[in-house]
Amino acid sequence: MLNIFCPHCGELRSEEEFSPAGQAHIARPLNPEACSDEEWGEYLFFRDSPRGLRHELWLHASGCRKYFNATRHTVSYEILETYKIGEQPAFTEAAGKKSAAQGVSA
Amino acid sequence: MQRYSGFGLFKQSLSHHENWQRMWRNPTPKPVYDVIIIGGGGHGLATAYYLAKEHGITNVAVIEKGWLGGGNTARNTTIVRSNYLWDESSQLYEHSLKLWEGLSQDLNYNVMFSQRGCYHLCHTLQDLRDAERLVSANLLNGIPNELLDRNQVADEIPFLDCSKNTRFPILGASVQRRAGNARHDAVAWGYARAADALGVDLIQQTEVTGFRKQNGAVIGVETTRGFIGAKRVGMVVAGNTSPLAAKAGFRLPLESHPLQALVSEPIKPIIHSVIMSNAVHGYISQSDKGDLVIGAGIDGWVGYGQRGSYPVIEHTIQAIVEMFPVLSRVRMNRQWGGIVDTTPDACPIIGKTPVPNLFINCGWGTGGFKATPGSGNVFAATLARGEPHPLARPFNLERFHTGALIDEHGAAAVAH
Amino acid sequence: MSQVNRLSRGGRVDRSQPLTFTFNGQRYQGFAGDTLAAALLANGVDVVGRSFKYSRPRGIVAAGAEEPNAVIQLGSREATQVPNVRATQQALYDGLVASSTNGWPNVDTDLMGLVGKVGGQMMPPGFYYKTFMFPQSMWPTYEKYIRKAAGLGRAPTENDPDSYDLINRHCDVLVIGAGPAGLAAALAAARSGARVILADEQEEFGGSLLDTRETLNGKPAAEWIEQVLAELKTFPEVLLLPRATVNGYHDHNFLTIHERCTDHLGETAPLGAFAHKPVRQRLHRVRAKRVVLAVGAHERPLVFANNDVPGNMLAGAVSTYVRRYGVAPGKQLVLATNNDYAYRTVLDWLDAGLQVVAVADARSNPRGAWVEEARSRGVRILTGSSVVEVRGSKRVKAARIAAIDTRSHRVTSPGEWLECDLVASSGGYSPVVHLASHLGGKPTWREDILAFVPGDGLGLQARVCAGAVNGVFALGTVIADGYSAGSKAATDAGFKAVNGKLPRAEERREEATLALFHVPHDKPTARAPKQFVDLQNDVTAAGIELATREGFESVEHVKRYTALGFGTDQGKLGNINGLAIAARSLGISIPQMGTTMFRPNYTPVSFGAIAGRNCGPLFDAKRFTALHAWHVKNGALFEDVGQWKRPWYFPKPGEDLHSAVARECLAVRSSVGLLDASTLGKIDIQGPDAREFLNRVYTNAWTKLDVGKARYGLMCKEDGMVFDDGVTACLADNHFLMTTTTGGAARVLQWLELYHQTEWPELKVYFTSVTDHWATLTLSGPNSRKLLAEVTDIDLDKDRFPFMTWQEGKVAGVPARVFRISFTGELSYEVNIQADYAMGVLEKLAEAGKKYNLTPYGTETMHVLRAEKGFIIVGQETDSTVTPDDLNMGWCVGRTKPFSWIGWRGMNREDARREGRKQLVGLRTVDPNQVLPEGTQLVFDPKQPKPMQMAGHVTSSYQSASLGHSVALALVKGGLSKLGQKVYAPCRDGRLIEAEIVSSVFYDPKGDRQNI
Amino acid sequence: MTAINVYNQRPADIAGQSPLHHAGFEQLIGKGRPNAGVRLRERKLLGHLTLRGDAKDPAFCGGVHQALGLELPVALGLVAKGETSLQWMGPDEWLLIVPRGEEYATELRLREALAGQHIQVVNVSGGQTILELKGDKVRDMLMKSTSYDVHPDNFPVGKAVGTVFAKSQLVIRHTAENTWELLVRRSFADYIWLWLQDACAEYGLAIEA
Repeated sequence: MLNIFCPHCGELRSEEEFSPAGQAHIARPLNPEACSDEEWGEYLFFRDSPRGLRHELWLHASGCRKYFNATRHTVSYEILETYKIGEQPAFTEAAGKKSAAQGVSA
Repeated sequence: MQRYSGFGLFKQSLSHHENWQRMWRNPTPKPVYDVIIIGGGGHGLATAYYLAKEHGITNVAVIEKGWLGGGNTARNTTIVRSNYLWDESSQLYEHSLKLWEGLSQDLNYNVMFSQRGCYHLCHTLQDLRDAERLVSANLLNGIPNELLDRNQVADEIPFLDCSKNTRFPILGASVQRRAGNARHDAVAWGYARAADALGVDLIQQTEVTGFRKQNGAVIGVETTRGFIGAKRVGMVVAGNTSPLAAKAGFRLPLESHPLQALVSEPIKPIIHSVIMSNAVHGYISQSDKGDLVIGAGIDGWVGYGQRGSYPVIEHTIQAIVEMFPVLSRVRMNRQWGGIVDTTPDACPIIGKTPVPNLFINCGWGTGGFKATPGSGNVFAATLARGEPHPLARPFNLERFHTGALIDEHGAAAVAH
Repeated sequence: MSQVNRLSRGGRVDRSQPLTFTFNGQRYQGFAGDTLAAALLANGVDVVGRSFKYSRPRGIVAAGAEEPNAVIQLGSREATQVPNVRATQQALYDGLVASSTNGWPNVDTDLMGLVGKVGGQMMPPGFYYKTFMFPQSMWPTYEKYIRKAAGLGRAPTENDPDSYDLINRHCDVLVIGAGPAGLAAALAAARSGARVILADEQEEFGGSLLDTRETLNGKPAAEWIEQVLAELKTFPEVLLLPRATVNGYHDHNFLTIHERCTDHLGETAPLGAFAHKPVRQRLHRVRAKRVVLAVGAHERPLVFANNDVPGNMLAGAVSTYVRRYGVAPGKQLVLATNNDYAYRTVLDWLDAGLQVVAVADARSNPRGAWVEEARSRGVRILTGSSVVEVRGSKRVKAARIAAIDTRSHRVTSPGEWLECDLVASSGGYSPVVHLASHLGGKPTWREDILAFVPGDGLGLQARVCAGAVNGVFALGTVIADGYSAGSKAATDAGFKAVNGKLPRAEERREEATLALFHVPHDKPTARAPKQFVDLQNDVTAAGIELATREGFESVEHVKRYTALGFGTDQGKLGNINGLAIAARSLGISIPQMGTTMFRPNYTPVSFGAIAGRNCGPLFDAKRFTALHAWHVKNGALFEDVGQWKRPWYFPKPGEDLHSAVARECLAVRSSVGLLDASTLGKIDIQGPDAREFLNRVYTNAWTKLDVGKARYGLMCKEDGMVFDDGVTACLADNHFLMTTTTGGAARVLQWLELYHQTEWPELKVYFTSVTDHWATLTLSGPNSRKLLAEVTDIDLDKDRFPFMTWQEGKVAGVPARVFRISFTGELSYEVNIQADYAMGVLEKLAEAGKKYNLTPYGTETMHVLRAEKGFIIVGQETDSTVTPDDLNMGWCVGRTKPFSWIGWRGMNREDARREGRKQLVGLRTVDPNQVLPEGTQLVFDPKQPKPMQMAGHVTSSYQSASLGHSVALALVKGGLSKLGQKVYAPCRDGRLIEAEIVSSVFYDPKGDRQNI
Repeated sequence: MTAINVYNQRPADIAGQSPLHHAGFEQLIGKGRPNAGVRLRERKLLGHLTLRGDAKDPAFCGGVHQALGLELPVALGLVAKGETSLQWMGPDEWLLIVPRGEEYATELRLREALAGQHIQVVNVSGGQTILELKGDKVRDMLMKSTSYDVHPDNFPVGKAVGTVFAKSQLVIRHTAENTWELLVRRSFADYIWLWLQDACAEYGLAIEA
C-alpha cells in the first residue's frame, strides 16, 4: 500500500485516503472546436503508460479534497515527488534522476 | 508430434517415462520470417498456431522475452465465458467459446476446460434490468443465457448467503451454463506444442528492443539476439503494449494496471461454478486441485510490478466472506498480480496500427484469458490477409477517434 | 493414554498440566506447551496424513512453518472446523479434536493408497494434460473423479461464530522474528527510544534459543530470553506480539501481521469478562519506518529414495522435539548430513539416552567440533556417504548408507542396510528470504553457504537483515548482527543508537557444508524408488527431470508443470532442492536457474482475519435520511440506491408491489403524495464566476437564469455522453444550489472540483456539499398546494410562485426553501428544511394531509410517474453511450453558447452524429395489459434467424394505473423517425410482445398539470 | 449582500433531532460497563459553517480574525476559544463550529468582515454532528478504525485530520488529552455508531450526557 505525501496536508498518508485520477498534465484544448475528431480522440483517450516515471494526478479524497500531481515509478512504485497543480515536476524520465528513499517526497 | 492419449501414457510408464519427447524445440532464430509474433503468451501462441493451421503460414516466429505463457496467461483466474452485452463483443467471445469447446482435442492437449457455469449475481433493481438486457441480447445473438430469481440462485449455489438481511441482498442472477474454467498454463503449452509441431519457431528469453522500418513500414524487429526480419509483425504483448508501441513510434488509448488475484489453501470442493458479483465486488471459483480462486477489481493506477495494493485484496476477501460466510475460516494461501492493458471501453484493439506491416492485438484488460482461442484465431486471419477479420473489424483503433466505442463497462450505476 | 515417546525429563512442556486431545477418533494425552505435532509424536502416532497424488502414508517431518505433511482438520463442531492446520504450529489445548484430511476409510488403511501404488506409475507430472481427452463428452465425468480427490481439509458448512479484527499500527522499527537476532535487534531499537514492534510466529519468543544446546554467558540460552523480555517490557513504546506471523511485505514498508489471539486456547474464542467474546485472530496493518528481518533459516532435507516414509525427519526438528518438547520421535537414529550443525541432533539424541545407529556424512573428512564430540562419544560416522534409500511403509525400518560421489552424482558402493526407525537428514540451511522478496527483489546465491540470501530488494524495502537470514549462523555473531541491525534500523528512523553489552556464546570450530541436494541412487532417477522433493504435492526428483526433458527449462515452467512449491507450505522445504535438481538436469548452476517469485502470504491467513469487522452489517455503510424512522414506522420496504436505503414502496396489509404502486400512483395523480427526496445530491455554489462555471459544465445555458428561478440541466463528460442531471436554482446573483442524482452526488462534486482545480482555477467559485444538511420533502399532486398552504406562510399563488421558481418561508414553523419543480408532471413542491428539523415538519404535514389522503410513496412510484411523463433517469435510460440528442433532449443543448462547454465537442464527433443511433422513444404494447420486461431487447423483424439484428432495448416499463395501459421507454435505432412503426420484443419466456413506437411523453404532453 | 442568499435556517422554538437521535443516547446513559475504556457523548445540534477563502490573502486572514477573534489555522490545525472552534479542512477550506443557533449571526459577521472578497460561507449544521470520545482506550479503538497514526507524537492535541474511518471517511479532532472528536456526516452517523459499538465492545463503551 502506497504512502503518499499530500502537498497540501504536508504529511505522508496511506493510499486508502487517495483516488488516482490518471495521467497528469493533460490540458483541455483551449479551442475544442478547432480540434479534429482525431485530435479530440487523442485528448480523450490516448495516454502515456510508460514503464518508468509517470506524472499522475491524484485526489486526496478523504483528506483535504485537493487534486495534486505525483511523479511515480510504474515498476518500482516509488513516489519521487508530489507537487501542486500548476507546478512542474522536478523529476522527469529525460532527466533520469533517481530518488534515495521510497515513499518520502518533497 | 508425439500423440498424447491414455494408452500413450500407459506405454510410456512401462519405460519409466524416459522417452517423452520435448513439447517444443528451442530453435535458433532464422534471419527472416513471413510473420513475427511478439509475445509468447496464450494469445500470441494461439495466433501462431492458427496462422499455421488455418492459413498455411508456417514460417512464423513467436518471440518471447521471458518464458512461454509467463505473463497474464500464468496469472489469471481462468474464467471462460461469452456473456458480453454488445453484439460485437459477444460474437467475438462466443467465437472464442466455441473454439474452447473443442480445444483439448484440436491441440491434443487437455486444457481441462470445464463448463461448470458462470453466475453473475444481481443485488439491485438496476442489476436486474441490466441482467435482463444482457440475457436478452445474448439469446437473440444465439448465445444461451438464463436469468434466475433469488430462490433459484439459492437452490443452485450452496452456501451462498441469499438471505434478505445482507447488506446487498441477492435478487437474482444470470447464468451462462457453457461458461467455466480452464487450466491456464495448459492453454499456453498446448498451443505452443501444436504450433511448434506445425513448424513455428518459439524463441524464448529474447526481448524485442525496437523495430526496423523502411519507408515507414516495419521490416523486422531488433532483439537481444540481433535483428530478425519479417514481412508482417503482430504485437500481442498485453500489459507491455504501450511501452513497445512507443518504440514503434505511436501512442495508444491504453493504460496498464495491476490486476490482483488470490487463492486459498486447497479444500474439498465446495464451490462448483464461477460466481461473480459486481455490487459486492468479487468473484470466485474452485480449481480441480481444490484451491478457491478469487479475483478482484483492478488497481486504479498504472503499474508494471505484477503486484497491486493490499486494500484491494482486503476488499475482495470481505466480498467473498460476505457472499459465502462459511468461508471465513478458510485461509488465503497466495496472492499475485498481472499487468492488464485497459482501454477506455473495456474492449480490445485488434488490427492495423499507424505503422504499415505492424499489427496489434491488445487491450483485453481483465478479460483476456477467455478470449485466447478467439483472439488468436481472428488475429491470425488479420495477419494472414493484412486486413481485419470481420469479427475483429469493430475493434479497430480508429474507434477512439470517431467515437464508435463498444462500452462493456456494464451499465452505469443507477441514479435517482 | 501413555505417551510412549515422551522423555522422562527435559523440554519446556509443563508435565503438571496434562491435556487430552483426539486425533482421528483416538484419545491421547499431551502437556501444556506442546504443539499438536509434538503431542502426536509423544504418543507414537506415525501416520498423520496421506499424500495428495499417490496416497502414500506420511508423518511429521518438521517442527514449524515448513511442515508439508501434518496438515490436519481441526474442530469438534461443524461451525468451528478449520481446514489445513499445520500440526507443528497449533498449540495443544485441552479437548482439541483433529483428524487427517485424506485417507479412506482411514488414514492407516487407505484404499486410495492402492490406486496410488498401481496407478502412480501412470501419474508423472502433467499426466492430466496428456489424457482424459477422449471422448470429449467424458471430460465432465473424468473431472468429477479428479475433484473427488481435490483438496486437503474442508470448509465448515455453518457460519463462523468467531469475530476478527484489523488494527492499524505505526512504528519506527518492526522486528520480525524473536530468535537471538530479533531479540537483540529489538533490544537495540527499544533502547534508542524508537517505537518498536517485535513479532514472532511461535507460541513463545526465543526462536532457535528455545531448543539450542548452546549457552549464553555460560548459562542456558533460555535465561537470556527472559532477561531481554524483562527489559523490553519496561519500554512503553515496545509492542510484543507472539503468535503473530508477518505474512506480507508490501509496498512502501507496509506489512501485515496475522496474530492468532485465541487459537491456543480453543477452536473458538472463549468468553471473557462481561460476557465479551474476544476476537479469534487479529490482523495488524503496519506501516514501519524500518524493518529488521530476523526470520532465520529453514533446514533442507536431503532427497533420497523413499524419503517420505514416516520416520524421515529434519535433523533440526528432531532436536526441537527432544529439547523443547521432551519427545523422542523414535528409538534408533540415523543422521544423513552434509554439514556440521546437524551433529547437534546426534548429541541431543545421546543426551536423551537414546541410540544413534550411524551418521552418514557426505563430506570426506569432517573435523568440526561437534563432529569430534560425536566421534568421541562413540558415534559411528560413515564419511563420503549418504543415506541413499529407506525401507518401510508406515514407519522407517532401515536405511541404506552407501558411499557416493557428489561430483559424478553416483553411488560408489553397494552400501549397508542399517536397522533404524528414524532418519534425520540435513542438507544445509536456506535463509527465509520470502518477505525480503515480496516486492519482486531476487535473492542472491552465496556459494560459500550454498544458499540464497535476501538481495537488495531493488531498494524498495527499508529493511535490515540480521542473523541466519543474512547467512550468519554462529550464535555469538548472530546476536551481534541482530544488535547492530536494530541499532541501524533505529538510527535510520531518526534515533540515536545506544551501545549495550552482548552475551557471550561459546566459540566452536565449524566446517563448510558440502553441496548435496539430491542423493544419487544405483538406478537412474526415473527408475529408482521415488525420491521426494515436494512432499505435499508428491513432486519427485524424477518428475523434475522429466519436466526438463520435455522442454520446461525456466524455473517457473518447472514449478508449474510439476506443481513444485504450490502447496500450503509453498515449497519451504522442497524448492531449493527442486531448483538444484532442475539445474543439474539442464547443466546450469543454481543461480542461473534462479528462484520463482515469492508472494504473500508467508503462511496462510484466515479470510476472516483479512476481512476483519467489515462483514455482515458492517460490510458497507448504509446511509439513511433524517426521515428514515418515519418510513420504517409507516411500513416502507427499501431499495438500495448506492449506499442509501430509500423507501421503495409503502405496502398496506395484503398489498404486493404492483397494487401498492398502483395505489400510490393514483393518489399522486388524483390528490397528493409525499416523497423523501433527501438523497439527491445538493451542492452550494458561490462566487462571481458561478454562473460561468455552470455554463461550462451543463449542456444548456445559465446566463439568463434570474434570482428566484430554477432550471433543469444535463451534464455530459467530454465525450458528449450524458452522465448526470438535475435542477439548479439561482439563490442570488453569485449563489446557486445545484442538485444531482442520488448516485452521482459525490462524483459530480469531485468532477466540478477537478475542472476548477486543474482547468479553470481562475474562475472565482467555491463548491460545498450540502446533501446531508438539507432534508427534502416532495409534495406532489393536484392537492399539494392546498395541503402546503395549511402549514406555510409562503404565498403559494400560482402567479407569484410559478413553476420553476423557489421561495423562502416557514413550513410547519421551520424556515424552509420551497422549490416548485416536478418529477411527476403534477403540481409539486420540494420543501427543503435543515435536516435536524425535518421530522417535525413531516409529522405536521402527515397530520394535515390526512384529509387529502396524503400518500407516502417510494422510488417505484416515482419511477412510474416520471416514466409516464417521459422523464429520464440517468443510469436507467442512459449507459454512458447516450448523448442528449439521443434522449431527444436537444432542447437542453446550448448550441450557441460562447464557451465550448464540456461535452459539446464530444457530441459532435463522427459517431455521435451518425444516422441510426439509438434514440429514446415511448413504446405502447398492442395489448395494453402486457408489460415489457425492463431490459428486453427489441427487433424490427421478429421472424429473422439468430443472430438477430437488434433494434434497441427497453429501458423502463411499467403498468400505468393512471393511463390504464402499460408504458415503456426504449432506446431504439433511429426511433424518432419511426414513430408509429412496430417493434417486437422476443421475451425470455417465449412471449413475443408487439409494441408501437410512440412519443416518450404518455401523460399530459403539454405539461399543463405541473403548471397550474 | 444581494449577491449571496443568507438565510437563518434554524427555528428558534422547535427541538431538533440530531443525526443520532434514533440511537436514544439519553436512555443509554449510565448503562454501560463500569470503568468503560471509551466514553461517548454526542455534541449535537451545534452551528457548523464551512468557510472558504484565500489563506494567502492577508485581508481574508484579518477579516476572519476580526469576525471570530481566532487566527486562521494552518494545515491540520484546530483552534478554539470557548465554545467556538475553527479547523483547517483544506488549503482554502475551514470548519467553524459555534454554539447552537449562533451560526446565522456568525455568518453575517463573517460576511461583513470579509465584504468584497471572494469567499464562501455555507451553513452545514444539519448535515453533521460531533461525537466526543474520552477514555484510555479511545486510541486503541481509533487504531482499529483508521490507518492514520493516532500516536500523540504524530497526532498531538490541537490537530485535526480528515481521513478514512472504517469504510467511511470523517474528521478526527484531538481536542484534549485522551479526548477526541469525530466529525460525522449525518447520513453515515448510524453506520459510525454501529461501528463504534462493535469496535469498543472489548473495552466497554459508556454513553455520557
